[in-house]
Amino acid sequence: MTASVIEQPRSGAATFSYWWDKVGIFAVLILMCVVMAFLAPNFLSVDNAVNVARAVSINAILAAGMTMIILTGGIDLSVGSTLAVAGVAGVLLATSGAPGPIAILGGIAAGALAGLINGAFVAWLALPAFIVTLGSMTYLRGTAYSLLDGQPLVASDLAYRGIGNGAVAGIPTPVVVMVVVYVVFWFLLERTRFGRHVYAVGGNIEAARLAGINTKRVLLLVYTIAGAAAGLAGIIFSARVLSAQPTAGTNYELDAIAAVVLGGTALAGGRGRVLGTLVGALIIGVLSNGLVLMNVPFFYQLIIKGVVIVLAVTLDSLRQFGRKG
Amino acid sequence: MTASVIEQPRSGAATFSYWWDKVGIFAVLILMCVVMAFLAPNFLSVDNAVNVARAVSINAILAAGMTMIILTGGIDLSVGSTLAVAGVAGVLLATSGAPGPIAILGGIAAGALAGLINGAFVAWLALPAFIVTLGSMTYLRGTAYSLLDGQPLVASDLAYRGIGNGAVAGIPTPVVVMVVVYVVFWFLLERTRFGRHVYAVGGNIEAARLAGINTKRVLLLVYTIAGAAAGLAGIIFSARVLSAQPTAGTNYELDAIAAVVLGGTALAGGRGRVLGTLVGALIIGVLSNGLVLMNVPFFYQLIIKGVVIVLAVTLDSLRQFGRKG
Amino acid sequence: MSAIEPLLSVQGISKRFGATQALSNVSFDVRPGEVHALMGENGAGKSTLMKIISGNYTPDEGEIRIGGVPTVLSSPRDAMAAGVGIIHQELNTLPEMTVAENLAIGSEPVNGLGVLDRRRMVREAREKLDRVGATRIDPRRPIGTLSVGMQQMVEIARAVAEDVKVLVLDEPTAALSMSESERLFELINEMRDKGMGLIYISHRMEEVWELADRVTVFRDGKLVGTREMRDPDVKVTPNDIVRMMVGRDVEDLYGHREPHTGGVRLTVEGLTGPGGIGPVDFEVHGGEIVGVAGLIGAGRTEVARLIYGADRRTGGTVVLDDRPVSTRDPREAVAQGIGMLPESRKDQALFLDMSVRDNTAMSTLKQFSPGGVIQFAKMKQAVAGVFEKLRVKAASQMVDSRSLSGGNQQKLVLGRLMLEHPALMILDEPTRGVDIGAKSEIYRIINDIAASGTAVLVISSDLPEVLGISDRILVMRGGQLVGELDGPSATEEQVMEFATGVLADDTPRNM
Amino acid sequence: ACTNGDETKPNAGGSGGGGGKVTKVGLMLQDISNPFFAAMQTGMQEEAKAQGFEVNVQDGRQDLGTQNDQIDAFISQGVQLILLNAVDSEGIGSAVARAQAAGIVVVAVDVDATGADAAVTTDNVLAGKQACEALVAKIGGKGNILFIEGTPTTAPQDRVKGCEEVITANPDVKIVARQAGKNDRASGLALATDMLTANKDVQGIFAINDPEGLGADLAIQQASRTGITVVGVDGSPEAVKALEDPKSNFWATPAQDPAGMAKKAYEVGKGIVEGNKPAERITLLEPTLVTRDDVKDYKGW
Ligand SMILES: Nc1ncnc2c1ncn2[C@@H]1O[C@H](COP(=O)(O)OP(=O)(O)OP(=O)(O)O)[C@@H](O)[C@H]1O
Ligand SMILES: Nc1ncnc2c1ncn2[C@@H]1O[C@H](COP(=O)(O)OP(=O)(O)OP(=O)(O)O)[C@@H](O)[C@H]1O
Ligand SMILES: [Mg+2]
Ligand SMILES: [Mg+2]
Repeated sequence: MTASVIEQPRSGAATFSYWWDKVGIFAVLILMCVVMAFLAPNFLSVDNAVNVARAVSINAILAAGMTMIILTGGIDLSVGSTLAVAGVAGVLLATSGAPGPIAILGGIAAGALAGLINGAFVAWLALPAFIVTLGSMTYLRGTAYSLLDGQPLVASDLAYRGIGNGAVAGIPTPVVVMVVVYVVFWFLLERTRFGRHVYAVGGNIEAARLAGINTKRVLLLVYTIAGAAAGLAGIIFSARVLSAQPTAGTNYELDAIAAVVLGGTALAGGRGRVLGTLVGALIIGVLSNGLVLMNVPFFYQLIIKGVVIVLAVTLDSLRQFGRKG
Repeated sequence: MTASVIEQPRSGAATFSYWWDKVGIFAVLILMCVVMAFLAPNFLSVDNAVNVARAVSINAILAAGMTMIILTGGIDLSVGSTLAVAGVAGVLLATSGAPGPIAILGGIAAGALAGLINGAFVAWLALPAFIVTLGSMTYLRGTAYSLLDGQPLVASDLAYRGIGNGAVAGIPTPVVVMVVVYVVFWFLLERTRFGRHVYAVGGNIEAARLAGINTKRVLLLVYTIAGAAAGLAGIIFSARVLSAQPTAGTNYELDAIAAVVLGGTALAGGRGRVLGTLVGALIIGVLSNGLVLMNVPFFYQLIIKGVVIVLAVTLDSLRQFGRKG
Repeated sequence: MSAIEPLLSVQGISKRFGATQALSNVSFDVRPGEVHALMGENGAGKSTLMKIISGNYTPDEGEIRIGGVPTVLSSPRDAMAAGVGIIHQELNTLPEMTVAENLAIGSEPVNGLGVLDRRRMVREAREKLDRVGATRIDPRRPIGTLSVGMQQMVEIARAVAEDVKVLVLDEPTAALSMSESERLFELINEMRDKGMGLIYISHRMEEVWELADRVTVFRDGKLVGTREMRDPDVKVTPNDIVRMMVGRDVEDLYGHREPHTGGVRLTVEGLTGPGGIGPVDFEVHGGEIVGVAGLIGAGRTEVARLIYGADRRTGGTVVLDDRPVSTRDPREAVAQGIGMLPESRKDQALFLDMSVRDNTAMSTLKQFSPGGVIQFAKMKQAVAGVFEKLRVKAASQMVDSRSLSGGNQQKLVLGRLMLEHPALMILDEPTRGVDIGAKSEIYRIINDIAASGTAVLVISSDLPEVLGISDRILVMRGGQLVGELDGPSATEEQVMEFATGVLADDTPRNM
Repeated sequence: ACTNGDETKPNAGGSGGGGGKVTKVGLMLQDISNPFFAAMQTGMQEEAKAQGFEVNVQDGRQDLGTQNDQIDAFISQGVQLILLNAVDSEGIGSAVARAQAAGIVVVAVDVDATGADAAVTTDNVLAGKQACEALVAKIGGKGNILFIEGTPTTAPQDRVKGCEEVITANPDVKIVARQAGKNDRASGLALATDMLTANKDVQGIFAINDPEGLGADLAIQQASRTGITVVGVDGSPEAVKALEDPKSNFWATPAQDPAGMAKKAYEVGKGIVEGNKPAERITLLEPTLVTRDDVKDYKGW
């Protein structure tokens, strides 16, 4: 055959692996829900579903930004600290009289600024994201403390309390915000030029540069957007607890990264989907919720969570073997 | 043969950058010591030097194992939890009547086992080390708690208390142990075939495999050795605090990684030196010590530490620019 | 068939990758003291079979016999132990390690105490390098700082130094220029004379003609046939082989060109770069194809990268269509109408985990995304257009570029450039690893592009190619332009004289 | 536009209408790895066994977000009573309101919580006061002391406040350095080691809890320093051991009764569910100082 453009029909095997590729981790989520439905009292109730969604929302929003960063081949250990700084900024603004929307924007801007600084080091100095954000995780935490002089700041009538505790048509506002964030991120990553550039930078940064992509700008934008997402998460957090907490978000980066990886995004960059991350975040959320409902002592919860994380990526990797072999 | 390959002689610049490559971060350490000598009361005293060395020893031992893992292109987030499990194992053995050396070996073995399990997932299933050790960090922490039923176990007359609190010829035992560990790691990495294989696996695992290296065995060994090092650190920790603490080592992985990266080892693997890591650990130790001596409030300590980490790698990267240009 | 027991034979091998049947039921062998050439279009399954023989892949079906004994090879180590060595198609070096360490990897010399003997390592490296004629590569230098061609020489040195009975060479000369290739051929002949079995894969017909005792052709994962090359009774012609490979004749490989050179489009004056490149001065006219020849390390790639802005210029001017181009970054070069196909597709051009569609459109996404939002239908149509022209073989536009064969990957990158419609197109080794059918298509396309008025600069280590397609040939040596020849009338000898700086009548090339 | 409606409005009748029965209790602790809270857990589990109700214990791991989610899970689970040991007394307020809106009685334990129906707490300010009074008395009313504080949560901060009151009242006692640890032995040891190096003239150390204090005690021993008195807070079993150990520099600890506190909170909560509100919203339990001199009379947790 003298080969021309052959759109070979998608074979059965390809369709299956294509399908499994998309739903693999989703199947794990469903499985987990089924197990919990049997084992955990009241797991299957509307109230509890709402609880899970609300509990997941903050991690899911962090993880959306984290997905974008990991897609570029980076990582952001500072999201938890950024969340704290943004919450502090939001509460400080609100308590000093700013109207709700301004305080919200202020918090998001604080997060974006923190992300921008990370991005500058990663993009311009080509420093490893891991160490840059390890540093910023530390100094941002210090900043959150020092802004509050080490004390939580309570604001019972926070101007933007609704974003943490309100509801829209019965759905908690944080959940609504989370859905909006995912729609935006999905659109950015899957439907825009910027999204293609994100994947390209993560896939092969040298090739991206030679293809004429402004890789520095892409990285800068990605870290800034992720910072803004962490800022938004910080605003929601502060609204939920009606206060600025300097310790807010401690260790949240690990849950966010776990959600991203469970969702099938490769840590090496260039490969993954933001909707997978949402599923990953839900897996973690369902697991935490179910274990509490089942009254499992907390140290067994840790053991189970750790084992489930490893098993879930194992399952996921077997799927990829299937694709290769 | 008609002219084929042209060799460029090693230029003076190459020699300089070679030299800077070796001492660069060491210069940062010296600088920091000079600054501290001026600012921190009693910084320049034998007592304090001993304190710094003793305080650094645990992180340095963890970081030695971490260096080996990072050289293979991996990472180990579970070292802190491994430290806790090993300390618990050691104290439980000792309090149940085992002689000191047996308890010490038991703790190290517990660490090695934890590392072996990490290694198995990384080597055989080719899972990303980040997520495997994120999982094991969680389940090992749970294990440490559950072995103690959640409570610290105090053992004031611990059989092996000397390894934490003793001294050999005036030098604290933990420092002696640390030095021995570094000599062993240096020898393994620089002077043995195994060491070359570690670098090869981190440099290009596919090339290493095609060259006939048993990459799976190398990975398995590396994680086991690093686990054993974390186990040793756990034994020292438990001897220092004369108790088994389920929360021991929380977040220590970050300090260990920071030491490795400050020491010039590339997170991507294949490039770095274990002695650099020792310098990196000392930088962190001197900084922490100096800030406490100066009685800096802890949230400013966080800010300073974070900024110093970022600046130090920036300095280091400028050195590498020098090497390229 | 003959009394000679093959050193290695495979029977009924099949291998499937997801939806792709890479090999179906093929049998193949290599005898002692022969060079068995393996040919076929890109994606025919040659490398896959070699990876099976060298223990890198395990076959789905079939049997491998080594010295007549059925053998299971489950890792490269097994294959080495069984005496099978391989030079892979893609470089497999450890860039951070020195040349000596790379050469020793897997068999590092140790002293009696098990401690590494670095001095011996360097000494042995020196010997291995000298053996393949790479006398001036410093074994203590990190291999990542060497050019692709030199790294390939190191790989060859490593493979031939091993104690092997069967050596596979998967396109070893793709990154080499003539003199290195010549030395390699001498080595191959020596090994054949020693009774080794060699499997040689190449898309360069003249090399196969020079070396092969037998030629086997694959197509679409199936065996088409084997021809004896040294049989005086049966005269095999290159066209016979080509027909077996592509199912048709490829006449006039380089195509017909009406030289329709227009005015000057590119002027390079006093261009200098780091590492002793330049000053370089030359012009390229619209519609002209200028070939750049030279040995490896001559600085051809470097000049291209300086023009494109991939590296920083240290001096000189570049003028395109009377506008000075200030390219500090490839982004600006693309915007100003310069397109470049980089030397190493895997490292510098491809996004292996992205779809072939995204790969192809990556430099021109703006065309398909007014306001930043991608119009997929438009993009699909444009990509389908270039795929049609280039005859890209891909399961669909949505498969990862990783799944394409090397030649098809090369076409994909060329397709990316075509979508850019550049005023100046720089092609660095455009047909490296491309099969003969695809080569002729690429030449046709280059001709078409030039015919549309584009200025084309082609860097190539494949001398017949440079001679075949260029209107004018520039020759580089040691970072300088040392000669200029008229394309249609130039000879290999003339080019080599400039390239080596030696009057060369002692290097005859038989075709 | 997305902030209409407010989930946290308590329902009209307030929570715990009365006449209910307690079958399921949720106990939320800020950090079970601290023996103090672990003792609370044990006490509560014993009580549950004795009285025949179900108790679900959750660890907040020092994270307010986690505690928020745990309250929501308790709501789904349908507990009647939540015994809440909050990471932050005010930050938990909105979650408390959600629980109450679902008809659950919330009793704060050890740390008061905004909006809780009742609270059973130790007077942490008093505990800090007692500790430092003992310290100041021991060092003879003058000298230099070190502060080893804790995480920025209510209880440690109240103790610091109490101690500061005593120091202010004793102008001859000076705080020469203060650092914040992580409420555990290791950070007490590490911080005290460096603080002692910087300050050669030190007579006393105040630590916000026993683990930090005992870590500081180890630091003194390792530095071979003498004449330094250490006080902690809690009256934990390890502190008792130290008080009995002649080598130790540990001098005093205001003891609390964590198990007793949890049981008391359960009683109060049960009362509210059954319709008997306590007279005072806050039940304050006073700590009792235990020193080296009277440790033999202390029965411990
Ligand atoms: N790892 C892989 N995953 C999926 N498909 C693969 C893989 N390796 C090879 N293939 C497919 O198998 C077929 C044979 O590829 P192979 O590399 O053997 O071709 P080749 O004959 O060596 O081609 P070339 O001349 O371009 O090197 C191609 O269709 C290729 O796309
Ligand atoms: N003597 C040398 N030793 C090692 N590396 C060299 C030497 N000379 C040049 N190089 C490097 O190798 C590359 C070779 O230069 P360049 O790629 O421009 O040459 P080329 O003519 O295109 O040859 P090639 O066919 O190898 O690409 C450059 O990046 C240069 O830094
Ligand atoms: Mg091939
Ligand atoms: Mg080149």
